[in-house]
Amino acid sequence: MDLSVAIGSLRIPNPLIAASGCFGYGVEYADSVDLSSLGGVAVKGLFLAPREGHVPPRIVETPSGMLNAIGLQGIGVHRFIDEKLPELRERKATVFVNICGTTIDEYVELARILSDADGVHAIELNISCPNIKEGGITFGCSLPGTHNVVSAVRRATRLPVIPKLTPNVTDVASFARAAEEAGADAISLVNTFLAMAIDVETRRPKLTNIVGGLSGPAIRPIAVRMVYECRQAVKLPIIGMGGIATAEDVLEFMIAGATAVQVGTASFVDPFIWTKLLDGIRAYMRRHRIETLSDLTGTLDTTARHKAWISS
Amino acid sequence: MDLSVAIGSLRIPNPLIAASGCFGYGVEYADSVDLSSLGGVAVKGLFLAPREGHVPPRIVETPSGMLNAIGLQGIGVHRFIDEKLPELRERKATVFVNICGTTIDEYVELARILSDADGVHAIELNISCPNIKEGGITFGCSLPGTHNVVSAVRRATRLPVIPKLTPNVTDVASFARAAEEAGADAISLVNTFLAMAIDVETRRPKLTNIVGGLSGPAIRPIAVRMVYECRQAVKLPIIGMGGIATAEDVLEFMIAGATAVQVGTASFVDPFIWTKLLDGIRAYMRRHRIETLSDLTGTLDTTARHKAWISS
Amino acid sequence: MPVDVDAAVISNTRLSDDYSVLALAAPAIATHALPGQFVMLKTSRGRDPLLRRPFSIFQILRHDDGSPRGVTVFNKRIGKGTSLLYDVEAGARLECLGPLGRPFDPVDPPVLAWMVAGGVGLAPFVTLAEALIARGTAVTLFYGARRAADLHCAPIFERLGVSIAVSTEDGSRGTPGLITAPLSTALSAIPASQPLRLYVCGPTPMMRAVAGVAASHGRPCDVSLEQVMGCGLGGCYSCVVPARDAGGVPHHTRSCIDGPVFDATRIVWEALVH
Amino acid sequence: MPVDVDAAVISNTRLSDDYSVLALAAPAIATHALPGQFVMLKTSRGRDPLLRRPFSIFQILRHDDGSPRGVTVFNKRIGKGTSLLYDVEAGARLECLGPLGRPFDPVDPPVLAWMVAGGVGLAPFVTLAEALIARGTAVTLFYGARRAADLHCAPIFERLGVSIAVSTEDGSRGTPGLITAPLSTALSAIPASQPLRLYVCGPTPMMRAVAGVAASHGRPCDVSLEQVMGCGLGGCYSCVVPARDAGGVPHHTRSCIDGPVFDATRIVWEALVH
Ligand SMILES: Cc1cc2nc3c(=O)[nH]c(=O)nc-3n(C[C@H](O)[C@H](O)[C@H](O)COP(=O)(O)OP(=O)(O)OC[C@H]3O[C@@H](n4cnc5c(N)ncnc54)[C@H](O)[C@@H]3O)c2cc1C
Ligand SMILES: Cc1cc2nc3c(=O)[nH]c(=O)nc-3n(C[C@H](O)[C@H](O)[C@H](O)COP(=O)(O)OP(=O)(O)OC[C@H]3O[C@@H](n4cnc5c(N)ncnc54)[C@H](O)[C@@H]3O)c2cc1C
Ligand SMILES: Cc1cc2nc3c(=O)[nH]c(=O)nc-3n(C[C@H](O)[C@H](O)[C@H](O)COP(=O)(O)O)c2cc1C
Ligand SMILES: Cc1cc2nc3c(=O)[nH]c(=O)nc-3n(C[C@H](O)[C@H](O)[C@H](O)COP(=O)(O)O)c2cc1C
Ligand code: FES
Ligand code: FES
Repeated sequence: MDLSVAIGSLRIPNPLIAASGCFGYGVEYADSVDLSSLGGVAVKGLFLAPREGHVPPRIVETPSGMLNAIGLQGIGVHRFIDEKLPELRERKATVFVNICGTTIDEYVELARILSDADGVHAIELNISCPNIKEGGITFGCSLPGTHNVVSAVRRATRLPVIPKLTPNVTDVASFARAAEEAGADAISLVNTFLAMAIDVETRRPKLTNIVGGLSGPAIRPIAVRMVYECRQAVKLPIIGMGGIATAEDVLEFMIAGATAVQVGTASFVDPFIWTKLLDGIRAYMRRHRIETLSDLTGTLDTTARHKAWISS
Repeated sequence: MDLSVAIGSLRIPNPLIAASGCFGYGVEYADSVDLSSLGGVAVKGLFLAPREGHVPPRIVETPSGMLNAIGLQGIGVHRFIDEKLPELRERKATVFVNICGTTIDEYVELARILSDADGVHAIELNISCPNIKEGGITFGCSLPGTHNVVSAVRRATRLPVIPKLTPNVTDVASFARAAEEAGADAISLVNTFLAMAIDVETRRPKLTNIVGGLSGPAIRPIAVRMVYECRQAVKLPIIGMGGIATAEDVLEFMIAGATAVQVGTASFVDPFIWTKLLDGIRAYMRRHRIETLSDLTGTLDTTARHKAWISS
Repeated sequence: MPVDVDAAVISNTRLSDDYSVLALAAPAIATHALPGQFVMLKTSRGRDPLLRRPFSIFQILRHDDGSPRGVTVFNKRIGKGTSLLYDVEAGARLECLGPLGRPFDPVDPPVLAWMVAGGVGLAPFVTLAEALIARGTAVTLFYGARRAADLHCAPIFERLGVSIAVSTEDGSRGTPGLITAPLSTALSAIPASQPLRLYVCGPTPMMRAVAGVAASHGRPCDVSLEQVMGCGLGGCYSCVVPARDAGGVPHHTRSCIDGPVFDATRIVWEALVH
Repeated sequence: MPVDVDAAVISNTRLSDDYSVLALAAPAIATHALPGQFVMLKTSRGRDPLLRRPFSIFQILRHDDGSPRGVTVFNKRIGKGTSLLYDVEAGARLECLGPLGRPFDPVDPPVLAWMVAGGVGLAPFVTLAEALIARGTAVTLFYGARRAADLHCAPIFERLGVSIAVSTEDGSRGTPGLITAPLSTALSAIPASQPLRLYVCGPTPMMRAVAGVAASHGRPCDVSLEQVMGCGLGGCYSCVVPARDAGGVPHHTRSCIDGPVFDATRIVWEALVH
């Protein structure tokens, strides 16, 4: 059985990527998870400089989901390259570096720096973090903004460039098209949904940042729909995510149109989820006699089983 | 204790309204729920003519939520007035009629017809049903569309006009403003989120309609954020909804900025939810020494408790 | 008027790997339940699974003095909610809403009552058989299953005095094949002058086939349809089936309040999704 | 390396309306647990509540032959997850991930060990006391609670040979008021030449106060901080606390892997959110 999939020129052993912001820099998990057995590790969003992020509380649980407003705390790209990348390289991880900037120049500089580093396999352009103003969301909510930042980064690096789209827009497919036209190698979606929770006893927001991003199983049906819409709009490989917690969920995203997936929130609940997902995918492939997993991508059958029997 | 709230010129005994499409025409519940004890009943979306709706399956459960693609099956406005309205009047229900059209003229005609009917208290303009093409979503996703349909209906009726906004847009507050400028008496939000679910064994959509609308507790944090955004954008009363299942959830929406709320999906799970919600609200008012419930609306305290102690 | 009972689980008897009989303390529901009615059960206390699940009322439980104690449901494990119910232990509590839906209309002698059940479709027939036998009506059960191991609860019907004809698809018990074959044979053997009504519950293709057999023999036939239900009370329009109204015009009608029991001739079978 | 055990609940002993001791069969965790470490417990089997909850390892359970059998947690009911745990019955299964976090560093004689606990902050001190006593270190427990009824488990410490000083805010047992008062008195009574280390766990304001007292007496002090935790493994950055690095510069550091135990002088108390 062949579980490998191709994200542009990058072939990864299986479609399971640890989602950015949900797996630290990967090294935190190096002793408990075989990093080389993952399709890849998307490391926590990095700016050029270190950042301390938002004042806690930074997360709050919601029905079948959670809000986060971490505020992109991070060590900055230079310390990442010096302190984390060597271990990731040694552990043979496929590394997707998630980058954030305030200006196009910052994205371009991050991409240049990372292109020169040994052990970086792809750049995920975070233009969709909902809970900080400077995290590129201004690019991610504007079609020209998306186009401009993607094409600038595209010119600055030989690495695959993967803009990560926000779901907080009216027509996500138009952003997929903008990314494609600007030369992206793939797109990833969805980042979190802008949301909030209130402590009714104190009448204060539960998060110090007031708003945060909703992730987890709660959002899965919306994320699947968005992947499906993008699949029809572009030819680019899609990395789908949003609430994946079981092998069935992985398959659902792939059938909707994803080439690979990321798993975030569910890996908080079960850090050893990866082998369970792989086992479940293999069992499905056996049951359905699928030799090559990538054949599954975009195979949703929408020919109606039942015709409307009455004019509606 | 005063639980009554005002939606424009309409004062209702408490803020709890049964959500459109989730309570039939109200009469189905007349024997088990005292309709006059509710803040109101928003009846199922009505077109001018009867409609048969979509081919089943029409719903599918998702984590802490559900998708629906009912397709606005309904008996049409005339049969509603003849067959359902008399009983609603007799039961002393406050009736919000949710109307859907394909053209502005249809909305206007519906509003005219309903203005002449005895026992209709407000018109909820459904311009946000995500799972049919003709359900006004083209109005609901365009600012001029929203403005035009609201002002046309506004001119056609003396009843309060309450456009119901879709959450499937980048900036819901701009739609609230468009509604306000067009003369709406209030706005209601959110309708459901466009979403989908796939049966991985058959590789077919779980809903015959392919996509459906996500409702239930899963979406609550996004809906609360949208109510909060609209509260800051407009002065209109807001009827908030999306995943309300407990008294705490009602209070959360009110603190975020809602004057009243609607409860949909949770009333499927517990048809007798109404007295439990009222009891919970009363207990909260006692605990917090609140005499007038409407004082709670929009009282979210966003003055940060904690200053960032380090530049971020 | 339905009531919502936070019912204690009295027992959960596993009949096989996928069938169990769940007994619930719910006197207020047991008091008013009619044959063919159903309850909506919450399968867990959290919000996942969110919605209740519909179940036929299988048996009415009574105290020694005959007063109503509760109901049982005949549960077949097919997904998330039914698996949770299969695993439930005595002492747990489940929210149980009912009784709901349009019941069967039991016939009186000399009309014969033939009940036709496929798999878990057996569920509504214990209470119907009791009601029929209480009226003195002669009752026969035609019971089809995939294999002998899936034929449950025959003794309950035997004790009530119900005649039983059985078929299995794999031939491991009774007539091999589908239940429609022995049913057709039996119908052909009955003189047209003998009044008779069919009551059917099972998989949709089976009900459709039986409805066809009934029609070809000119016999009245009631079917109990199983649709996905969001609310059980007429609120959501999720549970619709294509049925003809009095004028013969087909409409989507709600099976939770207009059914689940329908006259088979009202159903537009070719349009019924399964 | 942490392991995830689908642990059977051996027992759940309710101490009061809101406290219980939950015993879990998890030998693989018991084998490696160190004092002050914690586990992440899934409080239900569905997806609501979604996230695990952190709990200090309260006791190590052993078989008669001394081999590790499992762990207990000292559970205080304050919300959804802890209520579910309070209600859990023996026989249920809970996913339990651990051991996690930086443990306490037990001192050796002649250094004295003074443990200061507020409320449910008692949880990490049974295992710490055992480790200290095994080294021959003299141990004192200062234990503060709101009222006498909230002072649990003193006998466990007495049996281990720990000296106990108690305070209650309502004066219903021991010194009236906060535990800092008797602690300050006792610290003043000890000669500076007598080496001593404080170990503290409790509500944040109490830990901050004790850290202040320790500093004013020039005593080293370890605190075990309680932050909301999404993952417990360093993945999510939800659990950060403001701490000074070696150069004295303050940073947000993850309390799940850099803590939960910190040298009190590293914490920027005025910036710590509670
Ligand atoms: C009036 C009525 C009476 C019923 N009586 C009984 C009974 O006595 N005993 C019993 O075991 N079952 C009965 N059912 C069916 C039962 O409600 C379903 O099996 C149950 O809802 C499935 O829940 P789940 O969470 O296990 O399945 P899910 O995990 O929700 O779904 C698993 C699969 O089953 C399908 N499914 C879900 N609901 C139904 C349904 N209602 N009919 C057919 N397929 C469905 C889904 O589409 C999905 O493919 C009855 C249904 C109705 C409408
Ligand atoms: C390392 C560590 C060890 C712990 N050890 C124990 C222990 O041994 N025994 C014990 O009973 N508890 C312990 N806790 C606290 C315990 O994890 C929380 O009480 C629990 O997560 C609350 O879950 P809930 O679902 O009941 O509350 P929720 O319903 O999630 O929340 C209820 C309220 O409590 C607040 N809250 C949630 N989590 C925490 C937290 N970690 N600290 C403070 N307030 C919180 C919420 O903000 C909310 O206001 C420990 C926490 C940490 C970080
Ligand atoms: C705590 C947390 C931190 C996150 N940080 C980032 C980040 O730094 N960069 C990014 O692109 N996405 C970030 N995300 C979004 C996730 O990568 C992912 O898009 C989202 O959570 C949906 O997937 P899930 O439901 O599987 O978690 C974060 C999510 C969470 C929950
Ligand atoms: C089965 C179903 C049918 C609905 N039909 C309508 C409708 O006819 N008109 C409308 O404006 N909204 C309709 N809605 C949306 C609800 O009124 C409400 O906006 C949404 O479900 C969010 O609230 P909830 O999470 O409390 O259900 C429907 C929702 C459901 C679940
Ligand atoms: S189940 Fe809701 S209308 Fe029938
Ligand atoms: S709890 Fe996730 S980083 Fe500490």
